[in-house]
Amino acid sequence: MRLVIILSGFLPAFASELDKADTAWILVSNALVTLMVIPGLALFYAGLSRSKSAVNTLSMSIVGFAIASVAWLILGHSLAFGKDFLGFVGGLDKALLSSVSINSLQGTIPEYLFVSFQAAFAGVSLALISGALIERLKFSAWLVFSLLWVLLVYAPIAHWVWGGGFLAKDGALDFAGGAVVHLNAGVSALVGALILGARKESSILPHSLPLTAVGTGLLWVGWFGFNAGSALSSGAIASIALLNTNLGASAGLLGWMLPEWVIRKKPTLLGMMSGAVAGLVGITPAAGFVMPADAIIIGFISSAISFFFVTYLKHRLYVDDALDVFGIHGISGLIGAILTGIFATKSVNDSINVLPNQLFIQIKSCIAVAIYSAIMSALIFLLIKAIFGLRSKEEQALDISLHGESAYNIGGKT
Amino acid sequence: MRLVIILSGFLPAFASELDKADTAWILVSNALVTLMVIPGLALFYAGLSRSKSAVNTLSMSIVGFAIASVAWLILGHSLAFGKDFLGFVGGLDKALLSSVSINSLQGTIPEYLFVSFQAAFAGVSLALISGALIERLKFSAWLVFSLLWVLLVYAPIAHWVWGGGFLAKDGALDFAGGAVVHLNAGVSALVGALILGARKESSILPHSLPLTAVGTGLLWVGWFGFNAGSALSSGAIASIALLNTNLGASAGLLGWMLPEWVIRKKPTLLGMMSGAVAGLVGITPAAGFVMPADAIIIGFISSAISFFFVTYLKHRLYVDDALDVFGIHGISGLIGAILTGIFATKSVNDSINVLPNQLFIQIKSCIAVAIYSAIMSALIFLLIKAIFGLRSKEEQALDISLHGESAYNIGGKT
Amino acid sequence: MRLVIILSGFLPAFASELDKADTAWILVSNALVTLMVIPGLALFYAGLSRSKSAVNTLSMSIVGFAIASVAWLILGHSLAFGKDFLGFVGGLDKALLSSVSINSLQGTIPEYLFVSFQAAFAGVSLALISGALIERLKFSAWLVFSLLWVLLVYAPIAHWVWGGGFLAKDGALDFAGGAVVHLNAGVSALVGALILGARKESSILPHSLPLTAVGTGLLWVGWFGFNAGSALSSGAIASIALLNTNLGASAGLLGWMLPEWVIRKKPTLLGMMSGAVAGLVGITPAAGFVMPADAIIIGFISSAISFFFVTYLKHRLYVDDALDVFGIHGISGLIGAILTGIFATKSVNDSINVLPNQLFIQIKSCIAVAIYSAIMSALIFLLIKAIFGLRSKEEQALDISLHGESAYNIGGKT
Amino acid sequence: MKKIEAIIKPFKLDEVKDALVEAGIGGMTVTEVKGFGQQKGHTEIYRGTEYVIDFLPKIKIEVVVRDEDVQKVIDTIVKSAQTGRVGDGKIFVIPVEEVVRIRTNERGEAAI
Amino acid sequence: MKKIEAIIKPFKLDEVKDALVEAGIGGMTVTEVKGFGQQKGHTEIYRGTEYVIDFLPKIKIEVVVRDEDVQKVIDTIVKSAQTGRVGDGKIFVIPVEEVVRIRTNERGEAAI
Amino acid sequence: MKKIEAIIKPFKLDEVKDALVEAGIGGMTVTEVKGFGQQKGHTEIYRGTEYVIDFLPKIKIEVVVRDEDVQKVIDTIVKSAQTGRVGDGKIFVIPVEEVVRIRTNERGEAAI
Ligand SMILES: Nc1ncnc2c1ncn2[C@@H]1O[C@H](COP(=O)(O)OP(=O)(O)O)[C@@H](O)[C@H]1O
Ligand SMILES: Nc1ncnc2c1ncn2[C@@H]1O[C@H](COP(=O)(O)OP(=O)(O)O)[C@@H](O)[C@H]1O
Ligand SMILES: Nc1ncnc2c1ncn2[C@@H]1O[C@H](COP(=O)(O)OP(=O)(O)O)[C@@H](O)[C@H]1O
Repeated sequence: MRLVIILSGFLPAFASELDKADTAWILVSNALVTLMVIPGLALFYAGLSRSKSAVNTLSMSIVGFAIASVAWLILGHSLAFGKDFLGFVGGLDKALLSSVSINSLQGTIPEYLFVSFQAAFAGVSLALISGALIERLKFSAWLVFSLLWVLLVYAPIAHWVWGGGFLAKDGALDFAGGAVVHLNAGVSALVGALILGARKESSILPHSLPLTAVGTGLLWVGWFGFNAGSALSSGAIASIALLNTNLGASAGLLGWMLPEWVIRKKPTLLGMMSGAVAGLVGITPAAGFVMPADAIIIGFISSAISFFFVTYLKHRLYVDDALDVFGIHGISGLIGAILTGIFATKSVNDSINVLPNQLFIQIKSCIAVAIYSAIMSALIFLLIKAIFGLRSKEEQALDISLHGESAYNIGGKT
Repeated sequence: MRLVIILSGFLPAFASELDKADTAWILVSNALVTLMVIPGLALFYAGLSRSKSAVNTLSMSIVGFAIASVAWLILGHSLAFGKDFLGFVGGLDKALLSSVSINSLQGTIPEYLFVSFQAAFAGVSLALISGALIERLKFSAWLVFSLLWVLLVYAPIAHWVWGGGFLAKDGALDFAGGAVVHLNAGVSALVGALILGARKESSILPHSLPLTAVGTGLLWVGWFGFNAGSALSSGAIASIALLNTNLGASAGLLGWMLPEWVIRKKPTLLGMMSGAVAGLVGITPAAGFVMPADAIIIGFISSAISFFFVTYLKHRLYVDDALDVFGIHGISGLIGAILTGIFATKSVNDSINVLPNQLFIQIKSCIAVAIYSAIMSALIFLLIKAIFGLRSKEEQALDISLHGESAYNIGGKT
Repeated sequence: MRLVIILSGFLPAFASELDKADTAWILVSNALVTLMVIPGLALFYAGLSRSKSAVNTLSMSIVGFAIASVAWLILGHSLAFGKDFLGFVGGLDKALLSSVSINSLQGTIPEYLFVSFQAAFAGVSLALISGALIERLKFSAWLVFSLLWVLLVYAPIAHWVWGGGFLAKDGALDFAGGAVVHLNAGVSALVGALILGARKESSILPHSLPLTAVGTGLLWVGWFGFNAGSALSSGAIASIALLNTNLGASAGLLGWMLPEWVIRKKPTLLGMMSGAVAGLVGITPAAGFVMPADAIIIGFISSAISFFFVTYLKHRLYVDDALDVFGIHGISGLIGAILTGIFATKSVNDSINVLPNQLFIQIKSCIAVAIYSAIMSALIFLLIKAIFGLRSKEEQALDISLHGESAYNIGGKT
Repeated sequence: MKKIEAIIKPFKLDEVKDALVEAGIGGMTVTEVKGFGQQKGHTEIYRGTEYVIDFLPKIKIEVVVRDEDVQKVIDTIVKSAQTGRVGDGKIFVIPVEEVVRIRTNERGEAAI
Repeated sequence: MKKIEAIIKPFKLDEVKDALVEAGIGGMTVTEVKGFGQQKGHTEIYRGTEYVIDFLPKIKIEVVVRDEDVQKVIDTIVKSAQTGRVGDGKIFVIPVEEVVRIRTNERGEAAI
Repeated sequence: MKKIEAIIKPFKLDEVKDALVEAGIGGMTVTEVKGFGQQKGHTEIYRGTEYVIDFLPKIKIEVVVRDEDVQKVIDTIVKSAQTGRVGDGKIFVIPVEEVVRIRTNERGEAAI
C-alpha cells in the first residue's frame, strides 16, 4: 500500500535545488492549512455547540493545534519521517529536528517548511476529533490525549504512507490524506465518543449558525492549501487539485441539500455547510488524480452518503458523536478513498500508476488505517480514563466549571 | 470595446511556457477571491439582515457560489471562453472542459487554474445580487435564477470582454471587472428588486455589525486576489494593483465617512464599511492602470457618490434594493469605469493604449453591459415568476419557514 | 544599532532583477498582514469590549488602518525610506512616491510592493494602540492621533532601523519588528492610557469570546505574512521564520495557560488566546534568526512573563490599559528582543552578525525606541487634549453617541 | 391603581404602543417572553433530527394606570393587538397598592 | 383568579412544563431572569482578574389559573422543580382581577 | 406580603442590589426590560436612514417582602436608584397572597 505517495512522488527523486516558486506556494499552503483550524474548525464546532459550552469547544481545537505543533517538532516529525524502522515507524534521528539544517531540502522546498506543513496536517487531524467529544470531556484529559494521539497514532500512520513505511509500497492512492487524516480522525472520534459515553442531554441545537458559517468558509478556503498544497509544488497538479477541491465542495453542498430537501422537505443551511465539508473530505484523496467532471461526482456522492448515514444510520450506533466527526470525516473519507480507485487517471497525473486491482488496494489501505486507529485510540482513551478519568463532573455549566468563563456577556454587568 | 483586455493583454501572445511563480500567485488569488464570498460576502450581508432572516441570507450567497462553480465547469466556461460565435458568445467546444488537458496553458498558467479563477469571478458576481433580494425571495427561485444568470447573463458578457467577443476590439479598459462584475451585478440586482417587489417592512437595522465587520475584512483582503490576481501573473503590475486596491479601500472608507460626518453629524461604522467596499469597487476597473495617488482619488470619489446616491437618491427609485447592491456596486462600478478613462496611463502599464476618446469608449461599454444585463435579468426573473413564483409566503419567519432553522439558539433548550 | 537589518540584509546588495517568486510571496504576505487588522485585530479587540462599545472598538482599528494607508503613501513612506537626514528621518523625495516608477525595485521585488507592505506594518502598529484607549476616547481625537502618530512616531523609528537611519549601523537584531512595531505600540498605548485617564467603570468582561477567537485566528495566520514576509523573499529564511512563528504562537499559548492553570486554578480560553498573541509578539524579532527549539523557548517565556505582568503587576501601574496592549505587546516585544540577542545564530541566518555584546545592543535599541515613543506619543496626546479634548462625554452609550449605531439589534424593532 | 399585563404577538408591538400613546398612556414597560398555549409550536431541523420548539416568542407589555383608565386601556390593547388567529395573547389585570416615581419620590397616582 | 409566579432553575423548565400540562394547564408565559438569593454565585476569570457573578440564570414561569386550581398548580410546580438543593426557587401567588383573551375579547375565567 | 417591582436604569443595578442587601433583603429577581416613558429615545443611523429607538433598556427588580418591610425597601430603592434625571423609573407595590420555597415546601413569610 502506498497511500499518498504523490506527496513525494510528484517530485522527481533527483530534485535537489530549492525552487522559490514552489516554496512560495507551500508557504501559503501552510498558512491556509492553519486557517482551517485557527480559527476555522474551532468556529465551525463552536457555532454548533451550546452557548454554555462554546468556550470549551473553541479551546479544544485551539489548544490541540498548539500541542500538535510543539509535539511534532520535538518528536512527531521524527516518528513520521525519521529513518524507517521495520516499515512501521520512523527513528529518533530527527527528534528536535537535530539532523535538519537551514539548507536541507525536501524535494524542491526547504525541509523546515516541509516540517511545518506536516505539523499543520497533524494539528488539523487532531482538532477534528474534538467534535465528537464536546460538552463532557475533561480538559486535562483532552490535553493528554492530544499529545499521545499525535505521537502514537497519527505519526506512525503518516510514516506508513508518506514516510516510506510499509504502506508506501503497495500502490494505494491518497492525494492529500483522505485516509491518513479524515478516516483516521473519524475512527478515533467514534471510538472516543463510545468510551467517553453520551452526554446527559445530547442534542445539536447550534447556538450560532453564523459562527459556523465563518468556520465553514475558512475551512473551504483553507482546504485549497490542504489539497493543492499537497502537490508540494506550484504548477499543473496544484492547479487541477485546486479546481477539483472547489468542485468537490460545491457538489458536496448540493449532494446534501438535494436529498435533504426532497426527503425532509427543507434545505437547511447546516445541511449545506455539512455537505460542503463532506464534499471537501471526499475529494481530498482524489484531488490531484481525477478529471474535474469526476470531482463533481465524487463530491456529490460522498456528501450524499454522509447525509444518509448521519440522518438514518447514526442513531443505530448508539454513540454520541456530538458533531458527526465519524459521519462526515470517517464516512466521506472512506467513500472518497474508494472512489479515487475508480476515477484516478494517468492522463491527469502521469506520476501515478493505476493498477488493475486499484479498488481492492484502496479498500485494504483504509482497513489498515481504520483498525490501527481504532485500537490505538481506544488504548489511549482507556489509559487516560483509568488514570485521570475522562468525564467532566459538571455538564450543566461546563465553560464555567472548566474555564471559569462564559462565551457571551451581552447585557451582563452593564 | 475591449473591457479587460489586460487580463490577457499583459501576457505576450506568444507566451507558452508555464511560469511557476505566476501560477503560485494565481493559485493564491483564486483562494482570496473565494474568501470574498465564502464566507466574506455571506457574512457582510447576513450581519445587515434581521436575525430572523440571517440563515436565508447566508444560504443565498453560499449556495449561489456552489451553483456558479458547477455551472461554470459544465457550460459557463465554454460560453465565455469557447470558440467565438458571432462575437456574442462562446461555442460548446469547452463544455465540461472537453478540450482542456493537464498541459493546456492560458498565458503562463495552467488552463485548469484559469478556469477555476474565472469560476470564482462568476460566483462573486452572482452572490452580490442576492443582497438586493433578501428577506422575501423563495429559495427555489434563487437557485433557478443562479443557474440561468451565470449561463445567460454573466458568461456572454464575460465573452464579449475577456473571451474575444465583440467588445474586446473596441479598446475599453476594465482591469478586473468594474463593468463585467460590479455594474452588471448592480443592474441585475436593481431589476430583480423591482420585479420582486418591496418587503412588507423594509428597513436596514443590521442585526450584527460585528458580523458585517468580519465580512468587510474578508472582502477587503480577498479583493487583493480579485484585482492583483487579474494581472494573471506575479510582478510589477500585480504589485501596483495591490497597492492601489488598498488605497482605493482606504480612501473609499474616508470618502463615505467624511461627508456623512459633516452632513449627517455622525461617522457610522456601517458607513465606513460601505465606503471601503465602494472604494474597492471603484478601483477595480483601474487597479493596474493608474498611479497610486490617483487610486486615492478614484476610491474617494466613487465612494462619496455612492454615499450621496444611497442617502439621497435611492428613495426616489421606489425599489427595495435591501442592501444597496445597485447603490454601491452599480454606481461605484460605473464611476470607477469612467474615472479609469481619465486616469489610466501607459506609464503604469505599457500594454494598454489610452485612446483620445477613451472616456467615450468607457461610457459606451458600460451602457452595453447595463442594457444587456437589465433586459436579460428581467426576462429571467419574469420567467421564474410566471412558472414558480418569486415571493416567499412567510416574511415574518423566513428562516424557519424556508430552512427550518434559526440563526441563533442562545439560551434556548438549556 | 541595526534593528531589522535583515529586512534588507538577506538580499544581496547587488540584487537588481525582479524575482517573480519573491514577488508572489510578498504579495501574499501583504494580504496576510492586512488580514491581521482587517478584520483580525478589530475583532480581537471588539470581542473583549462591552457590547455597547463594540462599534467604536471596531471603528478605531479599521479607520486607523485606512488613515495609515493613505498617510503612508502621501508622506510616511518618504519620512521612513526617503533620503536620510542626519540619521534621524527620511527626506521628502519620496512624498507621494514621486521618485518611484513601475520599474523601481527594492531588492528583488517591485518598489510599489515594498511601499504597500510597509504601509500595512504601519497600519498594524497604529491599530494595536487603540486597545488601550477603548470605551472613552473621542473618535475625532483618534483620527488626529492616527495621522500624527504614523508620521511623527512610527515613520522616524522605521527610518532609524530599516531606512538607513542611525540605529541601522549599530548591529541590533530585530527580524520583523519586535521593537519598531510591538514595543513602540505598547509604550505609546501605555502613555495614551495614562493621559486619557481610566474609564469610569474599568473591567474586561468580554462580551463575546467567539468574536475574539475569530480575531485570534486571523492574527495567528496573518502573522505568517508579518514574520515570514519580512524575509522579503521566498526561500529558506522565510520557511524557518514561518515554522518559528507557529511554534512561538503554540508555545506562547502554553506559556500562559500552564502558569494560569497552576496558580489560578483554571485554564481560560482568553488566557490561551492572549498567550498565543504574546508568543507571536515574542518570536517576531527572532523569527528568522533562531533554531526552532529555541523558538519554543522564546514563545513560552515571553508569554509567561506577560501573564505575570498582566496578572500581578499591571494593577500597580494604576493605568487603565483596557486590553493590555502594553502588557502583551510592550512586554513580550521587549522580552523577545532581548532573547533574540541570546538565541540568534549565524547557522540559521548567515547574513547576520551576532556580536559579543549583542544582548547589550538589543537592550540599548529597545531603550531608544521606548523613550522616543513615550515622549512623542505623550506630546501628541497632550496636544490633542489641549486643542480638541480626548474624552468622550458619554461612556454609558458610547456607540450611540459617537456613531449613532448599536452593534447588535437582535430582537429589536421586529 | 392597576397593572395591566398584556401578552401579545411580537410584531404587534409598535401598533399597540402607538395606540396606547394615542389613548393618553405616557409610559410602559416591555419584556421579551416565551409563551405556551393553544398556538402550536414549530419544528426546527438540524442534520435531519427534528426539534419541537414549544415556546413561542411573545412580548409582555406592562402598564400601570388609574382605576378609571382600566377599561379604556384594555379595549385599546384588544383592538390594536387582535389578529383573530390563535395566539393573540392575554391581558391580566392586577391590583397595585402603591406607585413611586424614583426621580421625585412622588407617590400614588401622581407618580404614574 | 390568581397569577402564580414561579422562579425555577433553568434546566427544570421542560420538566415543570410537562407536569403542568399533565395537570391540565393550557397556557403559561416564561421569562429568562437572573436571581439573587442564598445560592452562591460563581466566579469568572479574565486575564487573572476575578469577577463574581452574583446573579444566576433562572426561569420565571407565570400561570394564571382559577382560584380552585391554585393548590394543585403549586404542588405540581414544587414536585417537578424540586432538587432539594439551595436555589430551587420560589412561588408567589398574586391576585388577578380580570383576564381578557385578545383574540375573542372573552373576559374572566373563560379567557384563561 | 408584597411584591415590590422597581424599574430602574441598568447601570444602577449593582448599587441598588448592594443597598438592598445592606437593608437586609436576602433575595431578588432581575429582568432585562425595555421602557417607554418621558425619557426620550435615541436615534440610530444606518446608511443615512435614521431609526428612532423609543424603547430604552431598563432593569426590573422584583423583591417579595413582609408587609412591615415595604416602606424600608421602597426608600432604599429610591435612594440608591435616583439620579434626579428623567427616566429614573418607577416602583410598583403589588399584593402577594402566598409564598412557597420550592426546596422545602415552606409557606408564607418563612419562605421569603
Ligand atoms: N394561563 C395562562 N397563564 C399565563 N399566560 C398564558 C396563559 N395562557 C396563555 N398564556 C399566554 O398567552 C399566549 C397566547 O395563548 P394561546 O393559548 O396560544 O392563544 P390565545 O391567546 O389565542 O388563547 C401564550 O403564548 C402565553 O404566553
Ligand atoms: N425575596 C425574594 N423576592 C424575589 N425573588 C426572590 C426572593 N428570594 C429569592 N428569590 C428568587 O428565588 C431564587 C432562589 O432563591 P435562593 O435564596 O437562592 O434559594 P432557595 O429558593 O433555595 O431559597 C433567587 O435566585 C431569586 O431569583
Ligand atoms: N405607566 C407605566 N407603567 C409601567 N411602566 C412605566 C409606566 N411609566 C413609566 N414606566 C417605566 O418607567 C420608566 C421610566 O419612566 P419615565 O417616564 O421615562 O421617567 P420617570 O421615571 O423619571 O418618570 C419607563 O422607561 C418605563 O419602563
